[in-house]
Amino acid sequence: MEPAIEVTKLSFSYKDGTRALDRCSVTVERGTKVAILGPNGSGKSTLLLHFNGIHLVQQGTVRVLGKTVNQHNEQWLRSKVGLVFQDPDDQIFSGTVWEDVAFGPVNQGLRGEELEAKVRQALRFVNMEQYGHKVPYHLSYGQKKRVAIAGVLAMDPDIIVLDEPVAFLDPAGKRALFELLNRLNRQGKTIVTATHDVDLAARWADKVIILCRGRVLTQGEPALLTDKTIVQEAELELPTVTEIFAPFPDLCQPKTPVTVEEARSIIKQLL
Amino acid sequence: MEPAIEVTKLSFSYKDGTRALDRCSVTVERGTKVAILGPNGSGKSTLLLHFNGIHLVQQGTVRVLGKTVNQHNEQWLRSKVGLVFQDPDDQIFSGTVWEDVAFGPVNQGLRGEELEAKVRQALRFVNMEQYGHKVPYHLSYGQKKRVAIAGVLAMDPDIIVLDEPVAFLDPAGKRALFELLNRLNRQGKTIVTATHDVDLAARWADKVIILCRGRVLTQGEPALLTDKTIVQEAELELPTVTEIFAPFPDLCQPKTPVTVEEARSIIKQLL
Amino acid sequence: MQGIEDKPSAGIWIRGVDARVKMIAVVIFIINATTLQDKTLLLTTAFLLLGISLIAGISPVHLVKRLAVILPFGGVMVSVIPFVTPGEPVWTLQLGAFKLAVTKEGWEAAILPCLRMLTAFLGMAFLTSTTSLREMTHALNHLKFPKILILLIDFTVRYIAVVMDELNRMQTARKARGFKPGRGLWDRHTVKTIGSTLAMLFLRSYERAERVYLAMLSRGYTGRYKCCGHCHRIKKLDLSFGAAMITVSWAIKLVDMGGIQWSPLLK
Amino acid sequence: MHIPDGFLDAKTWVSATVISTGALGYSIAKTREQLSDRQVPRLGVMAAFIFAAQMVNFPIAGGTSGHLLGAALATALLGPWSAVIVLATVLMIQCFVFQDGGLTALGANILNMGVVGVLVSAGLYGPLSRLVKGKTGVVLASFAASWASVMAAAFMTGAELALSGIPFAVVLPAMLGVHALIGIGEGVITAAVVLAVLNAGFSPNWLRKGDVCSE
Repeated sequence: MEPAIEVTKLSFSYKDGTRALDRCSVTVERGTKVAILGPNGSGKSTLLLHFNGIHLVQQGTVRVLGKTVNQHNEQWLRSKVGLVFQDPDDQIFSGTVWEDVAFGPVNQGLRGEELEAKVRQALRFVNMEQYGHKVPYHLSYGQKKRVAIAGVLAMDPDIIVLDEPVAFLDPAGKRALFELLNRLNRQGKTIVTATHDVDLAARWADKVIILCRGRVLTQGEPALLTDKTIVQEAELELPTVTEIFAPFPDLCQPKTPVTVEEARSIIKQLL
Repeated sequence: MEPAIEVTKLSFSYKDGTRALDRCSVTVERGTKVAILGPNGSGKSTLLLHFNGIHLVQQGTVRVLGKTVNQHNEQWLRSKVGLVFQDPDDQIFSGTVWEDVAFGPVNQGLRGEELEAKVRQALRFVNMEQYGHKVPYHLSYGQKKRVAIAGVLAMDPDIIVLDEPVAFLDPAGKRALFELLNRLNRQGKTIVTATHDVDLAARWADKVIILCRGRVLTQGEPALLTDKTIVQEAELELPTVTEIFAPFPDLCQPKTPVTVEEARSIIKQLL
Repeated sequence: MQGIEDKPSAGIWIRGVDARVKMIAVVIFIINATTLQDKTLLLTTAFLLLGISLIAGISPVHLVKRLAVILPFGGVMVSVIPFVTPGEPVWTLQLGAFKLAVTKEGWEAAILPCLRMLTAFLGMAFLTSTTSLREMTHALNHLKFPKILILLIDFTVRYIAVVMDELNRMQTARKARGFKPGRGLWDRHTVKTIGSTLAMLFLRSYERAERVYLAMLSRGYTGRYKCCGHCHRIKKLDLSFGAAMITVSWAIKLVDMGGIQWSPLLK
Repeated sequence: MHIPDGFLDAKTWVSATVISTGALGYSIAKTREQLSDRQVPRLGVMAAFIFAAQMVNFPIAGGTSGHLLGAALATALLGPWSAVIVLATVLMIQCFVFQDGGLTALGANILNMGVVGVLVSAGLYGPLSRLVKGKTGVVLASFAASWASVMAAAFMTGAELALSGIPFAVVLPAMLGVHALIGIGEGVITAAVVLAVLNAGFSPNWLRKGDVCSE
């Protein structure tokens, strides 16, 4: 089976000449949870906008579910890859929650009963079913975020891409969001998030892709985040767990811990 | 010496009737680093806006540096308490970085040499000296954040209050920010930040104040964050370090670890 | 700015009436009322509308607040026209060397537009206090009002809330750094501060517009909006309400147009 | 300057409505050419901005304060065709939500503040900012455009009232006099905003003159 997303030597420059991506090659396997890491300005958002065909490929190729992305399969692509923007106020533009969630499916040509069902299902999935008639302005930030995700889910995409999803969420909001993303993942959806939260990536992702100044520095297991050279070059930081164990190289054999569970099991062995 | 900020039984309702604060009493000692924690909507921002006289006291009292806050000492108050907003775009509006940093001092009546000196000093402090002539709108997020802080520093406040300072910063930006805040603290400034990042509070603060639905749930040592009941009631989460050691109550004697250093010293003893 | 999108609080029973019917009825009422010549009939219409509004549960305080918006214009007109219209003076005001006289013709000329203004105001107050803007734009859509304008109104209302929040936060941040507006336009610091604030707000809005557009594209937007709103059937109650309003309106209008000829018929 | 219902007679408001409907239709066609599928999101958010800008209070003199009309500001930043639509949208919302401006007078209000205000602004802003180079030109052009747009709107209001048989001719000079002062406020603030926008590196592409801010 082809990977969900396969990017080969993708380069991209903005109109003002800024080179945002420089021969990036990344692969996202189907059904996985992938975190794209990198400091602000490393090209994360630009890369995400390629997955959905918002940025057209200038150089290199982007393949989604086995098809090479071009101008002619734009609409197909947008139904396969759902993009959740950073600021939900950019994404929720309709007057009511229901109408906003319906926007995508309506563009796909859904009407009547079928549309109703899709919207209801998406809202139920994000636990916002009773908010359909609400005006977006009155929702909390976390609720808006979930409505934005519902708007994408209603289009029934295979791949869901989120740009910096947790930046302004409080712990409860974060938990709800990740619970939601994991549920989606268990249903077979591929989830890609761009973030600069290493702890989150270490704890949650199956794979990390580290970007730095428009280039792919490295990609692979979350254990990559324990490599001090990589982390420093990408201007990131070590995950908290790794930081704790850094002065004890012996404990980091055979594997440096990155998650809370790994840390616990090392401590258990020590007792 | 009087505390930097002393709030007694402060209640506040918005015009639409929402009660944002309900008999809050908190104390911030001079020269300390204090983190105000709580989920979104717990009243953190409303409380901060009282420190600077933006919200006028409806019920209860707010004392800053020993003086009771009222309408007549507004301007004095604003020169003593500097407020850094969450989104630097809300705060920075001038045509150049220099002008923006000069805005506060100009409002205080400073002109000429004295003004120049203040602005230069503030910009140097945040490492943005060579950006004076730049258009702030085009700076990176981290740089904007620093300009916003410089704009407050130029007014030479004793107390610096920051609302959710790290929400959107990447690791390098966070490091730079905290290095900056610690430097200010060493110079004797009192630093108050509102946040929902427990790890940050555990690592950085001398004191934490936990708000929940407009009330002060508790305040004191960062060790309070290891109390599961409190953390749950405030819809927060345990600091990562505490979470790791949660299944090992024996290791948490005499003190549950909250910081990376504390965790390391426990592990050292185990070896 | 949250008031814009909120459901109106007033009009418990009347809110159920179809917005299309309400709109058409009120528009006819206003057009007819603003062309009435007879002051008694105008007053009758005004009281009728006031009555319906009060029955609908609109609070008098709310009406007075609304009235404050149009009073400046109306007030100036009423206080100017009677004095400047040439004619037979009925009342004079001596201000030092100046003598101001209210003329009979002027008074006549002022009172009619003002009564019309008041009547139309009550009609609009009835409509806007019992119908949310969303219901109105929805109704306009079904009434074949140009779609692009409806979309623009919906979009604008949605983002007025967002942009006003940004503006308010910016103004708070300015205040927090000790800004106090000066006394007048000659205060350079004040003008510069207001100018820069609005400039920044413009740039933020402009960029937001671009991001909103990208977010729409990513959900399959092709530049065309497809209708997804469902059309409620107009019920008998709606129709009878509309018919009653329109009949009353035309009845008053006809009496006004041919009042004199009607009176013998009634005998 | 929002005319309420009741002051305009039928022939006046119907004609005003017809004219502004035509102008609005033409503007919509024009902006669709320029913005294509960006039209609705761009104009919608921009209308929200103009609405917010009109809410900002600025001191004029002696404790009085003013608000922007926004016609010249919208024109300078967005170009005339977008400006007509944006202002019409704002006026419609003001009419239907705040009852600011009458229903029958809506067409006239759009004509005065939207269409005529914008066309006068555009007629002055473009040529003036090309004639006088650099930032001085921009300040001069936006001040003149704003002042003239306020005067034009006031004149149109007066003319419509006079056409409706309201004996208004006598007060027209006084009304224009007052608005000549109000126009100064509009001009000063608009110039400050436009200058700051250009200083931030944004050049309104309806004029294609990026050279203004290249100093």
